[in-house]
Amino acid sequence: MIQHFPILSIMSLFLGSFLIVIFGGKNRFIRNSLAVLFSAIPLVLICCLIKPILIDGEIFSYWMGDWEPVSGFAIGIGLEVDALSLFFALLVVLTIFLAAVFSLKYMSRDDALDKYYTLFLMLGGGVLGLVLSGDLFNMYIMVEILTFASVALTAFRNWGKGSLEAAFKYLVVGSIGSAFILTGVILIYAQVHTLSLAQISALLATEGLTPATIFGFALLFAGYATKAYIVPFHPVAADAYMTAPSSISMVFSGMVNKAGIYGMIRLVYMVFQAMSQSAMQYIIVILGCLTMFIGVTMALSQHDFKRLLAFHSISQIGYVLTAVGLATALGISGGLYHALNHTLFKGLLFLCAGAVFYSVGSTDLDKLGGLAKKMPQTTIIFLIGAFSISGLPPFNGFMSKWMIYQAAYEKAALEGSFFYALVTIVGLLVSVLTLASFIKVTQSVFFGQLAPGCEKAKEVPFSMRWPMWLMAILCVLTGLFPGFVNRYLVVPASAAAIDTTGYIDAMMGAGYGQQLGLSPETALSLEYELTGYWDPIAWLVLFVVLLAGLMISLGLGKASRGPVRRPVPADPKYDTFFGGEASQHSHVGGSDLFWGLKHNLRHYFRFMHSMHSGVVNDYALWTVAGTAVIILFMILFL
Amino acid sequence: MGLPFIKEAITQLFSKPSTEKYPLVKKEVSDGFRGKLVFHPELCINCGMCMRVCAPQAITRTIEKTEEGDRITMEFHMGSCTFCSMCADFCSKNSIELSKEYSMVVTNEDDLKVRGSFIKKAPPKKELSPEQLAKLKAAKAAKDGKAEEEFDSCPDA
Amino acid sequence: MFKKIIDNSMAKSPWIYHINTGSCNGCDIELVSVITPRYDAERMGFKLTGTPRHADIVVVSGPVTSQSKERLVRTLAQVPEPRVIVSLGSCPRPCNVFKGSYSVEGPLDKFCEVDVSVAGCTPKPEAIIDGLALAAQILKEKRRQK
Amino acid sequence: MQILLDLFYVLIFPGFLFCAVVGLLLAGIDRKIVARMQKRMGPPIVQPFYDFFKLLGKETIIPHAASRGVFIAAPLLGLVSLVVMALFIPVFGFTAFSGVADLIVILYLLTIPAAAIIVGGAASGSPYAGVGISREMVAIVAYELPLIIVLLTVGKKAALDGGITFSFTEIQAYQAEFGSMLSHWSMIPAAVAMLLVIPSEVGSHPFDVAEAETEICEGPLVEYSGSLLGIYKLNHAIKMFILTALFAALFLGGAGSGILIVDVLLLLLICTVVTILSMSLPHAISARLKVEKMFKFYWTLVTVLAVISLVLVWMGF
Repeated sequence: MIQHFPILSIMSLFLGSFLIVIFGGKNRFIRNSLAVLFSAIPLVLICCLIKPILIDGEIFSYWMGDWEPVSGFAIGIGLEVDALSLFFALLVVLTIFLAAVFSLKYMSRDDALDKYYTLFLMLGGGVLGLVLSGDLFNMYIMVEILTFASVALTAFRNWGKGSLEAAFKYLVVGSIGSAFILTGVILIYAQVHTLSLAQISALLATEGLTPATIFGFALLFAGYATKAYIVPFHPVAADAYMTAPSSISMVFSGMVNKAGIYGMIRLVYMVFQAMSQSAMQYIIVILGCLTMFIGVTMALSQHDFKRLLAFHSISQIGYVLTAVGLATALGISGGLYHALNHTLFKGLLFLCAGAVFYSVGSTDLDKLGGLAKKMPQTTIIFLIGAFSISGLPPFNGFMSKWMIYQAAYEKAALEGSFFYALVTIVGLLVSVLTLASFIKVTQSVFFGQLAPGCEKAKEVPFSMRWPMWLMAILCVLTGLFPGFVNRYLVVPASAAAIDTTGYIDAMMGAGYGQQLGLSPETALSLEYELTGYWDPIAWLVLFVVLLAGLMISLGLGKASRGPVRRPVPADPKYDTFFGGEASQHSHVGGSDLFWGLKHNLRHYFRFMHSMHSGVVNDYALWTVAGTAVIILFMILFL
Repeated sequence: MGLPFIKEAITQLFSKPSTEKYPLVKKEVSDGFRGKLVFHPELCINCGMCMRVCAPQAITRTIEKTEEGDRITMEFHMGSCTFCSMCADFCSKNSIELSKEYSMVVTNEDDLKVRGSFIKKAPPKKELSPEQLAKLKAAKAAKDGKAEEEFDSCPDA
Repeated sequence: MFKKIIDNSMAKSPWIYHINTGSCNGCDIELVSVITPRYDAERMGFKLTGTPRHADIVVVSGPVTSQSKERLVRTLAQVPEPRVIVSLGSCPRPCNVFKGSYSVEGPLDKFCEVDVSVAGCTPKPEAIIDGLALAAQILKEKRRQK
Repeated sequence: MQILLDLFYVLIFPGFLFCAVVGLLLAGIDRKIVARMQKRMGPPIVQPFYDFFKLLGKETIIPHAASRGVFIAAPLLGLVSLVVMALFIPVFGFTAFSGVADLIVILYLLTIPAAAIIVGGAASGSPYAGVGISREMVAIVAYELPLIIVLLTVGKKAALDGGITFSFTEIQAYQAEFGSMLSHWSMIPAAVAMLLVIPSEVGSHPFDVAEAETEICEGPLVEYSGSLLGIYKLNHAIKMFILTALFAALFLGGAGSGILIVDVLLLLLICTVVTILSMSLPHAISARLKVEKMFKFYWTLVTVLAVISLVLVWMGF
């Protein structure tokens, strides 16, 4: 029975989407319960798979309609669930479920919600199908489903400014990416006459890469990079994330770009086994660093909450990509850990943006302010998310980023390559810039003076808060128990990512690889230790003890210390100091938090602004040009 | 980026500071300093010149009638003074001088007031005989009717 | 004992906030000269702060003009207790030469309780130091009585 | 017993009490030395203690516009993270919680006090604080780049087998064996860069763009009063100690004498010297930098110094 769980979970999402089309149009209750039910089923099913796959290390293979390989040739469509797939599948189902619950209230003011949930579940099904699939063409189909569902969802609030435009850009660039993937699939199929990932991998490993397969590989790589929004392909992401409803932005950044990352990891590690070549490592790390840096610097100059988060999303994906590109055990573990964390904290932050939008009706940073008093819980949740993404200890971002830094710097030492030392520096710097950028958001949304439009803001209802709280708690827990997360989630997944032989054997029958002359060695050993490893629990206990001690000592010293006064209304004593001026006449204002930075790097920022022109022709051009560069690089150096 | 002051800073570190140890070592002020006012009531002739030239109107005079004569109190409000020294310059009897005391720090504003009083003896009164008195009264009564305003305007007469 | 330490520290680290309510700048310049190397009020713990929230001693200079009255009241209200208000120079309390002007709202006593007044036009820095030292003692007394 | 010992570590030595006293003393020495360099007499060395205790006795006002919880929690958060950092920075051979010290943890922990100032300032709802935190932000970005490079340089240099290390224990072991980092000529530019980073990280004078009291009314601290302000001042003082001790651990470490008291005294001596060199001297001789000038200074001169060291270390010198 458990063998059928992967396909059942995919089917339940698609089935739910069809059922909502049929029954959900009229009755609100039926629609909502169908949506929650059919997004909860995959969550349960996938969680059942944790034990056999992540803990016991099995690999599930499933042939649709029992079309098993005939004389060593895969002719059917296969699902293959190894730890890597399951790792991403877990992120997907968790995101879908929480987003569905959040949507219930969040989307309640929109109409045509049956279409929303239809598309939403279809998007989820597409991503889940992609990560569980063991078939190159099936992956392409799922990519198409998720792309078009995403396009439609981006344009869902078509009354909003720019949403149709964003959807159009997404459509164009997404289609170009899909076309690249399709072309890549065709080229590969023409060379090896099979679509099963396992068999392609085995055949390519024995026959070696030809220019044609490299070309196909480069196209596939670029196509999935488009889906992951790494740098030359990223500008559409910002528009799409900004204009889509927040629950959808969360899904985009929590799982849609993870799907792209999954595709890239699967391709470079497993199918083409190209990671042992340093040229491949260089291009992935360079792309990753560019993504990281450009993402975060663009985020610094944004004035919209969600657009800013979108650029951060791009930047964090850069971290994941860089880590994956390092091709060390620590690197890939760090990358996967960061992917997990990114799903949690970025989903959380997008939900916070959604909550703010729900209460105030705007996500413009210049129009928001002082919401901490109106929405205290959202503020705390947002702060947890912001600390996590900035990598402050003991939150989860710290752990994964640390693994990435150490991986990069160790790689540098190992290869004696100064390039990777620079990568470490860029990583650390981007982390600081992330912190800076989030301080800006915190300051302009939640603290500061209460903005004119925000007086009537209220805390969001409980059904919106608890998905946020759940993710916030998960953020803290994954930061506090990195050993646990590593042992049960990240290490099995990274082991699976590099265990090509096991994957091939599970799909094609044991010993298939050896028959073709493939040695059963794994490329990397997963033994690593963190230098100067620290224990977050001890640290947290210390922190709490200290804080409690301080509070007590402050309380005891009350007799000798001045009283802490609560504000009395209408007493000028508790007014803000404006140099003695009445607040309405004050001319003081810190409008641009990064003026000093932008002034010094004005040439860079001017160039970046001209690059992000908002013209879809330009974006299509960057996409094609980026792909051309990738193809050229791979053909020259691979 | 030149840092011209490093040498200066290091030299100063090992030399004596130029700070005056003020509250411990009292300090003399230079000549011509105009500090707290000193009033010598025994020299004053109550001409009122000082009050006329005082721009901040810091000088007030109160006159009380007493047995021996008018008791005149000059009050110099140091809190309101601009220390222009005009009063001292105009005082024909040198009854006002500005001392070198500069520290005028009080908690109560009244402590800043410099007062001095003296008695201006009334001129000895002529003893008039009853006839003379009656004459004066008659003259006054005759005048009353026509020159009331005049009388008002010339109280000294 | 702890209380005593705090009481004693009160007198040893008075921070000054300076408000100019229409002064001619004479007193302001002399106040600044108090922190120059020659007089160096920092040796007694005096420090100029930038905001009334940090201040212990508020130094007011200048007659209270009608423009500055509102600002003065608002700023004075924002100083945390215990606080001492020093009137610097001849202007704030009896308004000096500006007495009776249509645009002068003084004296300062109308708006707050003035603890120390330093006379002089302008006071010598030594006098200001004396005044501030007295203010620091008053600060300590105020803290003790509380 | 272990709990008592841990409590002793946390609260007395090398935790809260020790670093508070030493930090305030260093702040006093700094003020005194600056005054002497400017030909002034200067406050007594215990002046920061007076300031701190006085602030405890003042009324604490929380303005209307402030969000109360964060306004109160921010300075405490900064203080706690500083104390935690003090536990991790080794005193020659001795660390309170050995094996947990780590360069990256330190790097992140160092941003928390700055972030606490920013968050507290933001929570106070004042526009001056808005200007202040924007400057603080640029300052963080400015000094963080050279700091990262310096730490990575030390991490590379101290690794014994051609690898890397982020661990303080190994850095101390390396220095005990091969002499302090400062005795290797390739590390000197990094040490100079670190010396230049310290004042900015502490928020000491020429780089205190965020708290410019003459321009923007103390910036983020504008609305703080009483004991909360006192905690910020304490944070500032502890930060001085932490950073100078960090410098000592990174560049002047070693086995020490083995006797804890002597080691501590030696550390205090080093801290004092570093304070005078890196904080008092620039304070005395220069005026406050403009924020964009500061950014330029750190991203060009200081970064270049740090990178020179990094390259030299990578080339094997």
